[in-house]
Amino acid sequence: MKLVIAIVRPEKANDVLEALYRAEIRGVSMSRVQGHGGELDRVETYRGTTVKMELSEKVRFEIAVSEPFVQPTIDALCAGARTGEVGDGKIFVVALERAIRIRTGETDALAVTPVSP
Amino acid sequence: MKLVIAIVRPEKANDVLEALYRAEIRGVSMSRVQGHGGELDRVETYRGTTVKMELSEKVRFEIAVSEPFVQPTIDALCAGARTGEVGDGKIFVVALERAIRIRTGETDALAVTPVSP
Amino acid sequence: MKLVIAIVRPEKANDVLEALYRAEIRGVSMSRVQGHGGELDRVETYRGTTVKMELSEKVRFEIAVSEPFVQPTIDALCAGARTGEVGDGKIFVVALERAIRIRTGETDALAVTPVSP
Amino acid sequence: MTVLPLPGGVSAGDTAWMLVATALVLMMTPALGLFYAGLVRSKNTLNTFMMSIAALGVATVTWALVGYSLAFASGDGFIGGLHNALLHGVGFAPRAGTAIPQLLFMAFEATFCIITTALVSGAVVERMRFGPFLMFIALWSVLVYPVLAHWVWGGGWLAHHGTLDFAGGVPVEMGSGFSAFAAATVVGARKDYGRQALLPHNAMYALLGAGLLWFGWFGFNGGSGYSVGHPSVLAFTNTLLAPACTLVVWFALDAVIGRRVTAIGAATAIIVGCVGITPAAGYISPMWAMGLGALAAFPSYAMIRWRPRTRLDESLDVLAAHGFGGLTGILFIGFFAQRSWNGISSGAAYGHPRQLLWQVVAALAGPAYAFAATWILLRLVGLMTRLRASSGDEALGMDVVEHGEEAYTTGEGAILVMPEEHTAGGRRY
Amino acid sequence: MTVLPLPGGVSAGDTAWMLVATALVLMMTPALGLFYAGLVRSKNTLNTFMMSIAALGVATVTWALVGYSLAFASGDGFIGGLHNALLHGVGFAPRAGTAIPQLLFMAFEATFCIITTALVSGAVVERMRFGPFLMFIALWSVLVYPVLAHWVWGGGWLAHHGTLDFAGGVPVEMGSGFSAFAAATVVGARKDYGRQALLPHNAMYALLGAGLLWFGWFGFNGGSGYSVGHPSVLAFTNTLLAPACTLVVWFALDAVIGRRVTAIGAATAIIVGCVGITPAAGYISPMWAMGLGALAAFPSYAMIRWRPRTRLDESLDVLAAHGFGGLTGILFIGFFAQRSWNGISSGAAYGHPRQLLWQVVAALAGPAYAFAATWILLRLVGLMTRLRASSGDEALGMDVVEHGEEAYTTGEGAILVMPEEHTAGGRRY
Amino acid sequence: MTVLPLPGGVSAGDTAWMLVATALVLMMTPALGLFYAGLVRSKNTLNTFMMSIAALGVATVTWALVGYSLAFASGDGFIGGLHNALLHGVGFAPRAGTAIPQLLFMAFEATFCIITTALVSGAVVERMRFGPFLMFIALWSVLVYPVLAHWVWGGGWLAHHGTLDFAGGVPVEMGSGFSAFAAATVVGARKDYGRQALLPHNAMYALLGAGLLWFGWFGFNGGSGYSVGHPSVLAFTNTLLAPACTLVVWFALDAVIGRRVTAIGAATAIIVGCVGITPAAGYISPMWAMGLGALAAFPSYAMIRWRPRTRLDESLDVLAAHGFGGLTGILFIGFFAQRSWNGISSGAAYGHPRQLLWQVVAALAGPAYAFAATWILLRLVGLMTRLRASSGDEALGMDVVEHGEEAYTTGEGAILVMPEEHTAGGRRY
Ligand SMILES: Nc1ncnc2c1ncn2[C@@H]1O[C@H](COP(=O)(O)OP(=O)(O)O)[C@@H](O)[C@H]1O
Ligand SMILES: Nc1ncnc2c1ncn2[C@@H]1O[C@H](COP(=O)(O)OP(=O)(O)O)[C@@H](O)[C@H]1O
Ligand SMILES: Nc1ncnc2c1ncn2[C@@H]1O[C@H](COP(=O)(O)OP(=O)(O)O)[C@@H](O)[C@H]1O
Repeated sequence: MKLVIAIVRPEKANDVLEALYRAEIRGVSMSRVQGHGGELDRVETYRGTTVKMELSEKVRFEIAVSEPFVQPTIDALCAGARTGEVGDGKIFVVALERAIRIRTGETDALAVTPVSP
Repeated sequence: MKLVIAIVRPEKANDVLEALYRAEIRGVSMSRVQGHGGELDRVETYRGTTVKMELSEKVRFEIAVSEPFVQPTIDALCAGARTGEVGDGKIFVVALERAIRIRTGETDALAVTPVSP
Repeated sequence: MKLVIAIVRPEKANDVLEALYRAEIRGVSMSRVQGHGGELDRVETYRGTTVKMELSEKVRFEIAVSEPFVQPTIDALCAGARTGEVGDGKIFVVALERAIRIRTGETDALAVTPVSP
Repeated sequence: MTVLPLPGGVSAGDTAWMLVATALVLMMTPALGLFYAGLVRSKNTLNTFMMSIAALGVATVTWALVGYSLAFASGDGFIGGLHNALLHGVGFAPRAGTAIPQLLFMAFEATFCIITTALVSGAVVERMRFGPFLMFIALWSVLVYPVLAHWVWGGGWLAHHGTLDFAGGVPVEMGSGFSAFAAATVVGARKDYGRQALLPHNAMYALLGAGLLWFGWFGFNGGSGYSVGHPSVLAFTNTLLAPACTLVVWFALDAVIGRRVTAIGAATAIIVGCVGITPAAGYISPMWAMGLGALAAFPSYAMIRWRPRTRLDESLDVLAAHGFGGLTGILFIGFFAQRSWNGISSGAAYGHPRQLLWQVVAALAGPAYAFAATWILLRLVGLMTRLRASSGDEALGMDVVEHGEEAYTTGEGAILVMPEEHTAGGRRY
Repeated sequence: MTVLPLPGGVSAGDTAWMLVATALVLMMTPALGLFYAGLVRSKNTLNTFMMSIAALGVATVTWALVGYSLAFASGDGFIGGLHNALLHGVGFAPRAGTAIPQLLFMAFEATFCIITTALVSGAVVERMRFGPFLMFIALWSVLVYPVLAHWVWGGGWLAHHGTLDFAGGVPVEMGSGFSAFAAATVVGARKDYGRQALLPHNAMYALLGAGLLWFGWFGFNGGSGYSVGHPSVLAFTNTLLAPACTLVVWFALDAVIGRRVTAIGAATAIIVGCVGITPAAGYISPMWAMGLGALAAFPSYAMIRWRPRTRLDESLDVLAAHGFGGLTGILFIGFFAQRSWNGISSGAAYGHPRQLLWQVVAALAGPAYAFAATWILLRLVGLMTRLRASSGDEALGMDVVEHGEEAYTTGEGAILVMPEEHTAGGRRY
Repeated sequence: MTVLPLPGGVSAGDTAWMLVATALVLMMTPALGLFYAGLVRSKNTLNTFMMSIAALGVATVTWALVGYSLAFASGDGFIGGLHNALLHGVGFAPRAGTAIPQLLFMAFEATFCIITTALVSGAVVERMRFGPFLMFIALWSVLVYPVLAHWVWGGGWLAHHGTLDFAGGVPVEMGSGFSAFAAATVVGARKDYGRQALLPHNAMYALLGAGLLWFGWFGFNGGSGYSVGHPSVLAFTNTLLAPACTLVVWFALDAVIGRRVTAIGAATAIIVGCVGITPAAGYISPMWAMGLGALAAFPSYAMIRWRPRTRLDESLDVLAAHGFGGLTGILFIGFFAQRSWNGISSGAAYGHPRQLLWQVVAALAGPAYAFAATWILLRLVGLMTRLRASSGDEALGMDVVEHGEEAYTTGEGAILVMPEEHTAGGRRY
């Protein structure tokens, strides 16, 4: 199992969710982050105070998947998030030792495949 | 050492904190996330616009623990977060190579056991 | 490659960013979290309701770096975040199996070094 | 000077002021919605505000249909008649005893019924279902408020015996406070009450709301003289002085007892001060008004600290702020009213103890009726439908459950439903 | 009583009320900015509010320079003359037909031009560039609003034929609504419109904004009689009754059709109700006002549900709320105006069918002119400069792109630019 | 028409308007709290708002006790006497020179003292401890504001020499601006000032706050004629025209110098425009008012851009907006006042250079006294207790440290403290 972490543009979040959905990745957690990378800084002014904004809004996905789903997940993320402009973001893959579904105590592969309603 | 990541219901966050406290896990970081899993989507309407809300509010815990504490942490998380309804969330365990306490530079086991005031 | 995670004081966030910048670590993601550790709880009162606030505001950095950059990153984080008071925070290092730059599909080392504008 | 002819007995100056006063009091209800919404958790923000909006709709309609008539049409000592129902006979001719058109008088009084109805919602936020709430306020605005208003202003038995209530200590303040008490008892506590901390999600709403309420209260008290004459000017000025003193005393109490001066405490103090002076505004001297403002802080402060330790989840402390504040003001009149200032009657301290007697009677009868009537009405509604949301829904939050909306959305994870699916989607839910 | 001598023909009472009414209507524009800002995504919050602020600046200036004169100076049936341009001859002497100084009359009418101009922005939020928007409103506030105002209030052809429009069904409501329609057509839809869900980021702004707008509307309608006489008192009271009924009906429609009573729906209902009664406020009986309030809910509700399924991204539904609401009110007068209440004229239902005729004419001519003129003006501006932001900028958000600010900042990642770099920084950008 | 008899010399129309004006000015203080709270970081939101709330409590009480008397009771050229202390002799009889009850006059002037006191807080937000702040404003509202008010309105030396100040250029605007200057000097800069970017956390508060302040300013300037006569109507209208011009000019300056029209700039422009016209409102023609509005933008704009590059952390630019704006207005009168409009006196441009002289004197004396007196008072308070929070507390934020609250809480991590532990908890802290 792997834990796939992706940082994407907020305006692409819904496209990513859709791509994941189509790839049948059902379980995901998402949060807002701010990121710095190759993007240009923005200059903002508040009364007499001028600032360089080094961070831009991003959305972070965290997805635990069993081996067979790793590549599909990455593909879905790229498909949903790519615009080709600097700032599209990154995907990080980390080894996942254990996964537990709190509701049932099921572990690992079982835990990461949500029940369908 | 392990990094234990847990996604739980927001309304359970305090119960989880309490459970962790009792299990003598003192150091934790927490953040708000939105998650999608087996839960039913909500339908919401804003004027003429009707939407399916695929994400529900969750809280994410991140806890670095030394080996002996891994199981107690998981148990505490389950104890605090379980309701038995779909949507209780997940626990993910990742191997932690190093941990450093910024204040002192202490590393590893030492770093993850907070000083008691 | 490693994924370096750091929890620091919000008021130190900008110092950390500066330190990272000087160490030539260009790519970082950041988010607000709440943490509990050795800090004293705050007591707050809302009308008749008195509460102990067990969590304090922190900022979480997530930085993917190639091996040679691991130590510089850690040093920069410590340099930027340390005050010497309880509550300075932690650094966690996790092994990173793969990194992908969404825009280009580049992987690993390449992926984590942003283009300079 | 020239003034366009107005129908006999109507004063241009009085009318000008009463138009403004009416608008000010109407504005108080959204301000209250803001104040209340700040004191609940974010998942219940809209539902809380909507309870005030609901009062703006429902209570205005019931008032025009029958409420006004039941309160102000001549009737018996208990309740008014129906000859002004459907605004029959309510026109441009001045309301007896005033120099303003009855139509305007009716509108002014309508705003009182609206906000009083909205005030009661503070007791049941975060758990009561919206449907039953609508039924409840429809009944309450017809059977509770107008009765109390009739007693003191519509020629009812208290008015007849000389109870003094300038701007609504009985119908508005004690009326809402003790109705809230009853409502909290019937609806019951929030599921996590007393177990978890249920905190205000936005103290800024509470502060701004309190500021706007104070602003509106100048119309509320200042307009209750229906003119620009002495009583109004006195009431208006006292509405500035009294809450300021309450604020200062509250600061002191907070500093001494709570160790810190709190912002939500300050917002509360403003309300309590305005409430305290409400019944007495046009009857006591400015200096006594300052005294009353200072005094009113104590009972409400004590109640607000004590109540959360009980099982009574009267969530936004309407009883403490309005019930107790109104009570303090009503009784204060009995002691310190001064004919030299109000031209009508004096209190015990100025040689007229009987006044105190009838203030005490009002302070007993008003709360009793409000509590009993509300308790019965809610029980009745409870027989027809479930009053409160399931604990699952309560956990999810009333905004999503009752209104299908969130107060603060980021579009993430929101998938547009197209017309066709739409209805499907709707149905499926 | 004593009243300081006022110049012949000026009434103290009327003046007092009109001062307040003017302030109330001015307050409506920031309230509208709040209302609108709540309905857009957070990255466009400030830009949306700034469009209303811009109207406060630009439209006030154009009004003082020429707008007032074009609307109210005697001219031909289509437009007024220029002899009041630069406020020439606008002083303390009463405006003909009123008992208030012309200076005050001018200020009161200015606030109408301001808010109408601001209303139009609802059609183009989240995508139109700020510069072109400023040009547009400068032209619009001179060439569109004053013309429509002249038609019904400045001695124009509609006034001449007896069209009744108490507080602005033609110039304000239909004027803004159909101009918004045209603006949305010219500027085009937001890039993600119809593809993604574009949700209100803060429903509390919408609720509070609606509450403050209702508050201001008492000055808007109540002041349109320019006095404290019958028409004003009637208009004022109807402004309380009608929106309350709209609210109740909207609740019902939401419950039945949408399955849930929504908060943003309620905020919308308040606006629709106020809009509906605007033209009729001083002409119909309180009971008919309640009827109109109830009736006005239907066309707007239907339009608001239907419009998003079309390609017309008239983003904040100005056409549905103001265009349709105003239309309903204008026509309603034609049926139910009552001379016994307004002292001027009756509608078809009371034996005067001709009235209906001229209401229908107004309901055709007003929208036609507003739509056509706005369409042409925007095309012209479009020839000079790009009307809308690039899709990249639209994605980034108008606040950062157009104003270099964010509505809600945490200082993180904000590096102070020192004077020297500063200009550099600036230049580099 | 009939008007209920009022005591000799009281005008119904004037009283009606002054009741409203007073309520409007009172509303300005919470509006200011909102405006200021939006300009600070979220961790200091409540503390910033509370400084305005504190003024509502403290300054009202000090005003009733002695402030009013020191300002308006006859005394010497420097300060008034004490015979109106404790509101002695302040009743329904008209205040000399007006046709409104003195009680109302006192209330109206009280609201001026309140907001001026609150304005000063802008200089010390985010670092000054709340206790010392309370002591400071108690002293300031007795020893600084009333003195300046006496000079221009209470028969003081400036009034005696004919300085014109319609609504408070000296006591309110320059008084608060230069007091803020002194306060910033004594309290010192925030620990991260000039090192880190300290950004406004909610620009929407600033925009809404500015809108509500403008609304209130109509009562502020429009009420300063104490009547509905010419001066009030003129002042009222100018309060619409001048800020609109400031806004337009500010847009231009922002576009040219800052490259983008900013929202916080717009909010600031509204304030600056209202400030600029304040002293001149009832004395200059509408066209000159537009000129003054345009002109007033420049000095304030320049100061606001320049100040942050200095070490002077006058955090919310009270000096730039109010000090400079008031100064501009006071001097402007000296040139462009017109007897033909104000019936009192003309400025240099209309053949009366002496007027300019006394405007200049006021523009020197007012600031000098405000700065010096404030500097001394704060030093004195500083001798008694620490004025500012420790840098650790400053980092944590004043809301938690001074008030034990957060503006925006999610209940997470909040453990309910039960009565028993409670006091314990409290004690331990
Ligand atoms: N090394 C990194 N570690 C963590 N997050 C990163 C890293 N590099 C980039 N990011 C995140 O990805 C976002 C986009 O990266 P950037 O380099 O700007 O664009 P691109 O990937 O298209 O070159 C950044 O804003 C940041 O949030
Ligand atoms: N594979 C996954 N990766 C990351 N987060 C997940 C994953 N599966 C579920 N989650 C998180 O757990 C939450 C609950 O999971 P869900 O499957 O709905 O309930 P349950 O675990 O009871 O079946 C989701 O909302 C999401 O935040
Ligand atoms: N074991 C842990 N796992 C995750 N986060 C932790 C852990 N220990 C501490 N933290 C984070 O670090 C912050 C500071 O830690 P704390 O122990 O209070 O200070 P110090 O590191 O100076 O002893 C905490 O608020 C929490 O957010």
